[in-house]
Amino acid sequence: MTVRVLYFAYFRERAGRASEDVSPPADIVTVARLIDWLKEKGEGRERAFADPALVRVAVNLEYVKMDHPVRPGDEVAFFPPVTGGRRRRDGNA
Amino acid sequence: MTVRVLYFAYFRERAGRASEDVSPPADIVTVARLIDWLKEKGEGRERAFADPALVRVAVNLEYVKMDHPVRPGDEVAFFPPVTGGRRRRDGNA
Amino acid sequence: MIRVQREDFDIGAEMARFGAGNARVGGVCVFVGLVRDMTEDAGGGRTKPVGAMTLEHYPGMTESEIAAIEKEARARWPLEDVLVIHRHGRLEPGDRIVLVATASAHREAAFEACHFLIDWLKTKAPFWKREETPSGGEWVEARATDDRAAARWTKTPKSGP
Amino acid sequence: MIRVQREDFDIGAEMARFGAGNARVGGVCVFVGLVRDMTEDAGGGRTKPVGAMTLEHYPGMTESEIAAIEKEARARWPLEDVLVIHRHGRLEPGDRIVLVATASAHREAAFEACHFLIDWLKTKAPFWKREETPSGGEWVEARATDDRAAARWTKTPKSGP
Repeated sequence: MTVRVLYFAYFRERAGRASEDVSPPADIVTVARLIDWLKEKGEGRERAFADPALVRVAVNLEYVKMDHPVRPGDEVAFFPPVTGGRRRRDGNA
Repeated sequence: MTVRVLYFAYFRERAGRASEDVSPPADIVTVARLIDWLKEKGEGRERAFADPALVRVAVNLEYVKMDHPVRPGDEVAFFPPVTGGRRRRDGNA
Repeated sequence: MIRVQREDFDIGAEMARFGAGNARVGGVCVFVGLVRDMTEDAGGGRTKPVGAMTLEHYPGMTESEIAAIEKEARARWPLEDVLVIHRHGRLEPGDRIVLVATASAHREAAFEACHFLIDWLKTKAPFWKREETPSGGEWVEARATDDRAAARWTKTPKSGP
Repeated sequence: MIRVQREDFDIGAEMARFGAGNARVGGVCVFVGLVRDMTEDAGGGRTKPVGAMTLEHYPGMTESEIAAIEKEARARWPLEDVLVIHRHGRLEPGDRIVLVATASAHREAAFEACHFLIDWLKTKAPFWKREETPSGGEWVEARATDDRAAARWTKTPKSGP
């Protein structure tokens, strides 16, 4: 299957890309499995997903949880908590 | 002494005037006494003050209570509760 | 700044000036009150059509009361700027009556102070509405909901109007 | 109406159109968020000067999230009109970021819905701020106070971001 993956904010910077089309094996059926699979691809992605508490996911433009299914053709976006606020996060960038 | 009396809203209509300069006797020393004295002058003023719960008073541009002193040269204004609201009062006008 | 005036105001022109050049301002809250074409009955909540209305006020006291309310708001919230414009005279449905604007570093302060200002204005500033209705003109009665709205800002029991 | 755009907006022009000709509207509440020139440290509340910032967003999801928030507001309050304009891209201190406007027959509904909309926007709409500081650029961290502000509108415990 092919899944379109998007990265925003410091996820984009850490992953070194804004998007990628990936074809994970058939047993990658949830968001959580997809994250584990992406981390194995290295290239900074494991750093993007380092703190699970700071990972937000949307599938096809809607917020979902980690156990949400991932299906062929889905657009899966990863990003940190949204920031209307002003405090700086230490140590990222 | 001379006191300037102002009437607003339906107080003005009932009293038949927007203002009057009055010279009450020396024993009229509070707002409450002044109201009693004005009511005796008739000419619709007693109707303006008919319901004490609906009488508001300002002396020299500040809200005061009925026991507030009245002194020569004061401006004493009488009016109903202010109406930012929308409900109509029945029976007045 | 406080203005009590017969003429209309231009929200865009006011907002262009308001808080201009002050980069400490993070949030501006504006409330504009307008004349509706319907009014509620004192009892049931039924609505009646309303034509124009006339807003009578007490020149001099109106300004000083609004100034006192502004002073109270500035004491309660950290405000960078406050603007109150209140019209008087004859107004028709759709016409603007009042504008209250607050500017603060924080949006909570801007919202709360703006809400406070309009609630207190409605119950303390000496304005009286006379509505033109199909059956003639009628003075508007003070609204219990306005008193309740203003009362929630009262920290300590106080006497007064 | 919802607009997500790079360019600035004109408050006066927007307000001239907003709720125009609808005499059921008794109150309009507007909130405008601006870029401040100072920011607070995560820990102490000390402030640091801020230069420009860049607001990144998720095109498509931003609009659908804001639409969902507007729908929620309309379900909770009797609103005659809603307008949300949110900018993205590079912004400097004093620049407008967001405008939220609500129109209702009653001022309480206008105030509460406007406040609700901005609180939920700040915690749910997919925007991320990167501030330019003397030490370089830094991504802004989510604010606990924003979460608390949004949480007070939650009627029932719900999962989500």
